[in-house]
Amino acid sequence: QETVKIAYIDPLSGGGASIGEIGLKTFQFLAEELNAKGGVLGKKVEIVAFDNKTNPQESLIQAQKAIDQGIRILTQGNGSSVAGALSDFVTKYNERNPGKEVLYFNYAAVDPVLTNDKCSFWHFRWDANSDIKMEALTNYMKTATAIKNVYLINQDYSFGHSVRTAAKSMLAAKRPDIKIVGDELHPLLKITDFAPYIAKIKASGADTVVTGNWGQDFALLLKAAADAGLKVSWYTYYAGGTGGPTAVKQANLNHQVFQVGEGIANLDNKPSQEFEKALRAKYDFSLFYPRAVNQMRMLAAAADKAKSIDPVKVALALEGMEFDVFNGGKGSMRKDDHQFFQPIYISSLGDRTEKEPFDEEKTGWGWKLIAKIDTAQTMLPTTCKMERPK
Amino acid sequence: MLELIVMSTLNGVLYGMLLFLMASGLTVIFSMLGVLNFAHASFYMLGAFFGFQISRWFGFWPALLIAPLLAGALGAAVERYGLRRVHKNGHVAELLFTFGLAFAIEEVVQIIWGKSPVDFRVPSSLDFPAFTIFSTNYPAYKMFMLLVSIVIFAVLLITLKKTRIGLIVQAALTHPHMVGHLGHNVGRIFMLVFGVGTALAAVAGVIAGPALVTQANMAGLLGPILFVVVVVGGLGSLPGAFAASLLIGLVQTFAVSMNGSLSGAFGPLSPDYAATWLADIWNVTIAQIAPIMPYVLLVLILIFRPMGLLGTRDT
Amino acid sequence: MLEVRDLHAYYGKSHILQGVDIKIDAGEVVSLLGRNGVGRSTTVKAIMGEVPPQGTILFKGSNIAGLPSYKIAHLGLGYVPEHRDIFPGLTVRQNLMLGIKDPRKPGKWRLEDMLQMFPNLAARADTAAGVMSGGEKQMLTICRTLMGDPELVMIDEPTEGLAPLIVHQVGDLLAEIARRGVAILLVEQKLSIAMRISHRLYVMGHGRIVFEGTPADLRDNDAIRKEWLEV
Amino acid sequence: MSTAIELRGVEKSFGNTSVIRNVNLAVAQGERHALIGPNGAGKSTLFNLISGYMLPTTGSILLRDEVVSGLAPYQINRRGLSRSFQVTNVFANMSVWENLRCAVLWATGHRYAFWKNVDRLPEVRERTARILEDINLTARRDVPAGLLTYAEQRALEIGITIAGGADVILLDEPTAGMSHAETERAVALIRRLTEGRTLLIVEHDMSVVFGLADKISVLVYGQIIASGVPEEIRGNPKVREAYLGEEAA
Amino acid sequence: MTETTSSVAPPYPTAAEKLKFYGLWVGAAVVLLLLPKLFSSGGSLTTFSLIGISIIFSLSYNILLGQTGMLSFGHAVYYGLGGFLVIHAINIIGANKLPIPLPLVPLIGGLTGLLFAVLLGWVSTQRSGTAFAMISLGVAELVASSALILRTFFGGEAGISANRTKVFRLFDWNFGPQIQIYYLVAAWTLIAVIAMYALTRTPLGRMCNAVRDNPERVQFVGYDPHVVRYLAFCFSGFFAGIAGALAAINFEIANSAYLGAVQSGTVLFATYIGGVGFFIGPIVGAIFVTILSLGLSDLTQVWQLYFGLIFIAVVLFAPGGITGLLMMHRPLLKAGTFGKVLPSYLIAFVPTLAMLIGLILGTEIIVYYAVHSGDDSHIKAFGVPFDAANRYVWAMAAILLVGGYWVARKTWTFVGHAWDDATSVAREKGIAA
Ligand SMILES: Nc1ncnc2c1ncn2[C@@H]1O[C@H](COP(=O)(O)OP(=O)(O)OP(=O)(O)O)[C@@H](O)[C@H]1O
Ligand SMILES: Nc1ncnc2c1ncn2[C@@H]1O[C@H](COP(=O)(O)OP(=O)(O)OP(=O)(O)O)[C@@H](O)[C@H]1O
Ligand SMILES: CC(C)C[C@H](N)C(=O)O
Ligand SMILES: [Mg+2]
Ligand SMILES: [Mg+2]
Repeated sequence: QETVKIAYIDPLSGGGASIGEIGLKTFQFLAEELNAKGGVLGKKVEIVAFDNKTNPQESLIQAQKAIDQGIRILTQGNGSSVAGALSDFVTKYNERNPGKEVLYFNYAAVDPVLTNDKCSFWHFRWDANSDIKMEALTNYMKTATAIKNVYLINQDYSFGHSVRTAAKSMLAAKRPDIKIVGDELHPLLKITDFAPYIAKIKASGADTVVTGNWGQDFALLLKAAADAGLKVSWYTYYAGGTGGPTAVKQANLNHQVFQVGEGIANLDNKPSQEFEKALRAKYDFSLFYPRAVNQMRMLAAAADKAKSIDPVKVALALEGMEFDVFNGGKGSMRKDDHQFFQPIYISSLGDRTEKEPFDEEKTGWGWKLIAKIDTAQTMLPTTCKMERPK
Repeated sequence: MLELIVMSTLNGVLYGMLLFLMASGLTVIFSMLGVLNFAHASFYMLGAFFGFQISRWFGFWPALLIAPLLAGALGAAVERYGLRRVHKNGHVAELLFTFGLAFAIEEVVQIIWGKSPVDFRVPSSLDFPAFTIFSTNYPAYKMFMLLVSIVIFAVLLITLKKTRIGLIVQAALTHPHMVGHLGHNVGRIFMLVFGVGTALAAVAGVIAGPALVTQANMAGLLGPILFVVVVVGGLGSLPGAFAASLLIGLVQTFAVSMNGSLSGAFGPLSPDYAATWLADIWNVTIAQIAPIMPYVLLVLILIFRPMGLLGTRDT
Repeated sequence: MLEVRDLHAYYGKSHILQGVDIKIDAGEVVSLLGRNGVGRSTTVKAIMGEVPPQGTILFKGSNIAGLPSYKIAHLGLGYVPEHRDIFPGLTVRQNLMLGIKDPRKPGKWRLEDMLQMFPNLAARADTAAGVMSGGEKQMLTICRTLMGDPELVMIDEPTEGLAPLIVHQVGDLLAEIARRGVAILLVEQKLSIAMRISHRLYVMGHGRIVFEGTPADLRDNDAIRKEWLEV
Repeated sequence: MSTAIELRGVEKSFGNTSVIRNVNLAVAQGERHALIGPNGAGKSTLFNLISGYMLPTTGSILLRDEVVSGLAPYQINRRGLSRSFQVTNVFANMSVWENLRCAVLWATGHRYAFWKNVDRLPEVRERTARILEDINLTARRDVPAGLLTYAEQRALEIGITIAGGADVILLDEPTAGMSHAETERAVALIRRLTEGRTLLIVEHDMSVVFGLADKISVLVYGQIIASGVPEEIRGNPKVREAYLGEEAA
Repeated sequence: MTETTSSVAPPYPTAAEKLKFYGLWVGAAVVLLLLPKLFSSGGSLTTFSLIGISIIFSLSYNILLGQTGMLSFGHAVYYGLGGFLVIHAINIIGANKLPIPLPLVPLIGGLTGLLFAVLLGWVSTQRSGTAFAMISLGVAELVASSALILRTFFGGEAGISANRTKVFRLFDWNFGPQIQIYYLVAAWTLIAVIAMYALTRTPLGRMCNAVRDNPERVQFVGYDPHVVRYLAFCFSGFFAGIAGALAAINFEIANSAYLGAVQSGTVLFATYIGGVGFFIGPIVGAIFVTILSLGLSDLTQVWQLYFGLIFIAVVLFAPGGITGLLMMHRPLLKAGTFGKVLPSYLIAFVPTLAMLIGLILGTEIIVYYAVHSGDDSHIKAFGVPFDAANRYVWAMAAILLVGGYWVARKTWTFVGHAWDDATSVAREKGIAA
């Protein structure tokens, strides 16, 4: 019996390994789920892991290796820097090897450029791009009158830059009274102690910090804040990542850390809660990538629709596809730029009520829903001009 | 402003002392055995993980004692069964040996403790703010780190000055046979030095583990900077390493605290250059280049004062 | 005191020592003569364990063949190698200090005595030994080994590169060492000095001892001198 | 007759110990000049100064009437002065042949050439072969220098020194550690190789000194206390007291 | 005079030897030509291309380490800058339709490497030894970090990319398919290897060796060791630039990792493991390390552990590198005594292999329990499936490991004896070992 192989190309060693491994386990869990339901078009799904060490060039070597093994679907998420290179590679590869096309499913790299100027027919993104998230976040911040002085701190690479530029322009438009008192960029995954940055934030008199930091760059930032007793509100993209909740609890920032994302465990939605329970029963982490669930389920749906697992046909089937997303509500894969649109949620971490059954990292604290932005409100325009196969 | 200066000085000194804590072992090994021990940071990591595990079982204070002993024993074994055999093939061979070792140690740590950070906490007896300035808490644990660094500095300095071991090792670097003929057991001394050096790294690990992250990639983040400390300070000079650690800690911390850039000083660049490399240079802030400061220092030192800050030997 | 029986040694596979027998009694001065390359240095190296020895080496009754050299040294055997091997980075004083095996047990040679005996060394006590002149280095090595208080010293070509006057002085030093009850095994090139201070002489040829006797015996034995020593 | 090497008021001190004190010395072209003196007198230091390895504290050094103090060793070498070392100083991992060839390359004008095949330079081959013959190491041509016996290494050291064809040669204890037989051979070799050139030699072996030198200078505590033809020196009481001792008389 | 010369100097190569020598290169060219026919899968073409690049890079590194005795921690700087410039060049050539065909583009990389070596080399090569090593480390970190700051030129973390098919075409080769890239790399590899070999045979090449052995003495035969080191550094930078250029053409991307410590470390590894003492050493090392780093991660999850252990083993047991190990046998082959050691090798091989299998098995079982406990215990390591939860498998691993070690130790002493015999016979026949 034939299998549908998906190459998982993400860091499994080095600084990014901790999140890369969680992603891998999530996908393996999802593959098992699909297989239990009979797989894709009756074929078993298998995730094959490739270690890219968060390095664009290494990713291309691994992608090439995957293709050489006959794999036609690649998935990657950790790092927009890698994503850009991979998308470019896949586009060129498909152009030069007609009939042997491969698809690239992006589950987490959110640099907007990937579905704008540098969009590609072969690239599909299930995560909301950075601009969409910032739009949602600033819409909420607009209403929080307590915010006066905002400090931006981000990782020095494409994603961090897009968070920073979007934050600046959107805040300026929506809340011109807010002052940006700091705008910091720091090296990606290289800082061991954020104390100097915290001192700077403190000295700036900020009451709010906006950051796209992820992985250890978030956990360590919060840890340093906790040590120094910095009390501000945090608007984040990835506070839920490994070590994040623990650090938030340590800093005792009860419902002062906000996160924008496409879902949380504590949504009042039966199926996703069931899924969360099953995942936690097996692994000691919570679902960090709800979009990966959508991605895998939509792959199965698209293959069904196309009655084939041929990449080109699957791609065409995915275009414009409507889908009931994992956390509830409607989503759709926009044909113009292959960006998936779905409801976006803003949540905060802290004490739970009985409405929030799940805690995070055994801290006792959990995510509480603050605001929901419907799919329609997240539709930002795109500049993508896609070259499609004839 | 004053607040930032005071805080940065504090943070800088602290970071510097942490560097020293790690670099002291490397100085001992590097200067005495001439081994560029690329696995030094790995022993630092082992110290942190051993410390984590032992403090789970017996508490932090026993861990602070046992973990370095374990790591030191491991280091001694590495010297005895590995490095010693490689020694005669020269420094490059030794260096690659430790390279390989660093790889292996990292993977072993990942196998045992996983790739995600472990929850290594500051002991509750030290988990309180030592003092508060400018409404910022200064954790007692950091004061403790400072104290340990200084104690280690003092103890090492005294032992190095007062014992003959330093002399014997230095002599053995050039003429190991001769040292043996004079009745000194060179092998045992090398083993001891390596063991002590790695144990020092492990002390740093146990102490820094709870303050920073304890994760399988923690070694890679600190490796090269330790060499910078040792070389800038001057090979073989412990006070030099101390001074260099402080210097680097302060320089880096202050650089982070500064927002100055050419565009800040001379006004924004004309938009004609917006998409050129000139714009990059124009707009980069001092804070952004903070991480490369130590290397600038290294290159400058090697060009203008090759023996390092307080060193006597030419590298 | 030292008795070497049927000593063999190899460099790789080349058989350098082919059964050397030597005996030295306490307090005795014995010279080992021979042409370049016959294996005199190798003999002392083998005794010290720098070259793996095969055979029996009894020192004060116990077999030391195969022991690591630091253990041999602790038994009271001193060695001054041919290439001087001073520690160039250390000062003269530090070099001398390293000769002391156990700082808690002072021996009969003291740092002060040494410096007094060799004013050259005293003047440079705190300079790096590496920059000393060739002759100064030679003296330093001998002194350094004496600091370890050996009962027998093996000295390999101590007068190489020394000025005639100093050669004489070294001869005096050796005599002084012997007077203080230390046995000496002297490996020499210069017949004159060996003849002057030795009680007994060995002549080596092709990895074996070819002659044994007193200086007077050797003086009388032209054949041996012609065949195994100089021209 | 012009001077090959001339030292004018040369002094050298390390820190505050002065090792060479006001040395004036002239070695005539084509002369074989021996420098003797007690250990630590500063003979090797003087060589280091002349060859550019060290800088004199004061004073000047002239090579064929041109001031060379302050030049780097390789610059002085290019002006025709070559020296050997008291401690053997060869290219240990290279074969005897290559050792000698390296010493020939600059002098034959090939310098840093990276476009010529070194094996196909006839004049280099010829010269190297000649020197190899001269120092009697033909049989050891392909042996790495580090594996030669001590005496062979000393011979190679001399070979390297003269290979460049310099016409001023400085030899620092060339026969140290050699047996009598070997010493004699070495002396003959040196005599032959330095025919027509200027030689400045340091030796402790008086038979070598008296057998070879046209002129002798005696250095004691960094000062030249006597200078003259061998007979004068032998008879000089100051020299006897400071250096020769009674024996050598 | 000439007569003495011919009897004393090493003889000129005979016609037969010359034939053998040139035949070797021609043979290499033919092999390179035919290789894709023998291994035709896409994977092997990529692998071969990477090996070719790595060969040039390692050989260029050995100009420093092996030939001139300079340990560099920053050789990737010249490789990376070559790569970056080539990416820009391809973009410029494509955009302006300049008549420069792709096969000439690596030269741009080489010249870039050369230029930066010329600029940075003079101060770096002032000293040798540890000082040089540390300066190279500092310079490398500086350049690599600056690459992240100068985003317009270096493209930040993501790097910059290009499309190699958009440049001027010759003979209708668009260099899209990997096979065309393979031939491009192969041709350049051959050229670069020949050039670097030739370099070792020049006066400069010889003086590099002299500087490595004894920089002090070099000064007294008329050479300035600093200049020698500097020139070697420049050549090394040039060839590293070519390697970087080929890598850039192969991947069509250059990012800051090209310049980084990992890249510099890998080339040091490859060169040393191959053997710095031989010209072909780095070639062997490049092949070995490339295959290892590409293949090992497919065979086992904890590849990094094996990677580390393999290096430790090579450093411990093969001080002259892999080539050194092989070359040790040359005198035996010449003397015809290789047969004496062969049987002992075969005897030693079996228990050693058993020991290694036991080690691997044990490691994988531990990994299974430490990392994947709960998953299916039927796992695969190095392509061999087994059941990690099976007690018999455990026992087997233990027996193989302990027993293998015990027996292997004995057999290795055999090897030692056989080796001694064989070499002494060889020596008696006058063949130096
Ligand atoms: N490390 C070595 N490897 C191989 N052969 C060696 C080594 N050391 C010495 N030999 C050889 O061993 C023989 C004996 O050497 P040894 O040094 O004992 O001679 P010696 O009698 O002390 O002469 P010398 O007057 O040169 O000091 C010589 O032929 C020498 O070439
Ligand atoms: N770099 C230096 N620093 C300090 N002192 C030095 C230095 N170089 C040499 N000396 C000292 O200068 C003096 C002269 O040394 P030099 O080597 O010239 O003596 P020499 O005449 O060659 O003696 P020998 O005949 O023993 O070789 C010695 O006392 C030596 O210790
Ligand atoms: C895994 C994610 C945190 C990656 C990040 N969003 C990026 O675009 O680079
Ligand atoms: Mg000898
Ligand atoms: Mg001298």
